[in-house]
Amino acid sequence: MARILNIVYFAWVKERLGKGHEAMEIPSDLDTISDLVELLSKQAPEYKSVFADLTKLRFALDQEFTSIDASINSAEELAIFPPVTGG
Amino acid sequence: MARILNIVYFAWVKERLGKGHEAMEIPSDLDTISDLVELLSKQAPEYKSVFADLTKLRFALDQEFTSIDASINSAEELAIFPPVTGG
Amino acid sequence: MIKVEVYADDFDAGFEISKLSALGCGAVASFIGLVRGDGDVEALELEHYPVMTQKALRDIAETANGRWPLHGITIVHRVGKMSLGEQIVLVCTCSDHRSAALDSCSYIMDRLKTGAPFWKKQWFKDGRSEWVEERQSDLDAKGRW
Amino acid sequence: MIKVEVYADDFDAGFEISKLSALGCGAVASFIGLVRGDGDVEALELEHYPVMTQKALRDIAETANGRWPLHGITIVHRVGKMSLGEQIVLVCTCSDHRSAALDSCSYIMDRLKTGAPFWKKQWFKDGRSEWVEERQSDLDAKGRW
Repeated sequence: MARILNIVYFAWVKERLGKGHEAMEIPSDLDTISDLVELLSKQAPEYKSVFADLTKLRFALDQEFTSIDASINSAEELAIFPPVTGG
Repeated sequence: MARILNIVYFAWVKERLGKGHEAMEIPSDLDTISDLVELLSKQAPEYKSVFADLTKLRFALDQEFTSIDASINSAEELAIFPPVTGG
Repeated sequence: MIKVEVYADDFDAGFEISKLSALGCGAVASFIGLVRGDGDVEALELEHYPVMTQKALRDIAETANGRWPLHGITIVHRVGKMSLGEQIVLVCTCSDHRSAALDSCSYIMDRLKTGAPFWKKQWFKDGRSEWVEERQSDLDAKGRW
Repeated sequence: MIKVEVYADDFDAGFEISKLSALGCGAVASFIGLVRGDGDVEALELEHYPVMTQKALRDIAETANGRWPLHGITIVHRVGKMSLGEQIVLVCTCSDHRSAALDSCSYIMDRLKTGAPFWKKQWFKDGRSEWVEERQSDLDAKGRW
């Protein structure tokens, strides 16, 4: 059964994609964040451009920092953003 | 020629000597703070008692911390006090 | 007592610090980060990930609380656009011991720089804007704990 | 900008901190030491060596100023008798960099504990009083710089 994942973007990722969030239907055989990023990169050139250098991106699943190799499993929200620079 | 040295005391040194300062005529052959402490200890029992454990005392000459072995030279003021405990 | 606040308005650092001073411990340390005029910067904009921010800051505060004997921790972080000289963040800790207060305050700031979902954009006098990049010195600072 | 003040009255820490915040640097660190109720202590009395105090505090501030890139240092130290919870000392430093501000603030406190002519007497609830003894942890803290 396909799942719906909420994807949120921040900072220049949000600006360059022109949106802060989207809901996406995830194929049942999709495993990691990396797989999802690959899938998105094939969908449209702006994804391909934003995801071109993965060393510049960080990820959180259900509001916990994680690595691109993490399995999405039953997470409800994936966040994609540049390294944080607060404080 | 004999010099006059102003001696100031603080904290329990002052309390136990019953005075915060005194002017003392220093013999011309007196060299270090240690010599002076020895001289005072002979003068009266309260000095002897206060100076009994020299590890518990600290010294300043003309408002600069110094050691008991320092020469008094032409200093105008000697301070004798316990280790500092500010802040 | 852990207090974590994230909002757009300016805060009264003195008031926040005095509230921790009133807890009866002997040592209160604080750090305030402000917008500094690097080059032609005239404003800073802070974006964050609201659902995650509170949680991330609270986790950092709780880790500090487990590492040092603290009586209180206050973290206030602003978001939105701020002009030169404005306050961005306050971290304040109190303890019976000065080293616990000072070290935990440093620790929280170092962790916050790399572990809370905030992103800074610099606005320049000529109207340009630029996202601030991750700094190696911040990663190094986090690494020392 | 080095400011060193020693007096009997209480001080407004928030006001002092805000004056350094107004200098335009990005990082302001501060430490406040307060009278803590150790055991049956109900008040603290601070004696000092007036002619020497200003000089010793200024020397410490100037050494910090030479070691870190600071824009301002404020040291306020009270003397006389203070009740539980009252402020004793404030050290505040500002810099362009948070580690310089925080480290110099720690440094000044550590130096002040062992290198400025202040003596603390504790007053207890039963009327007794006792001079506070030098603490090995303060000597160790000074030694790490």
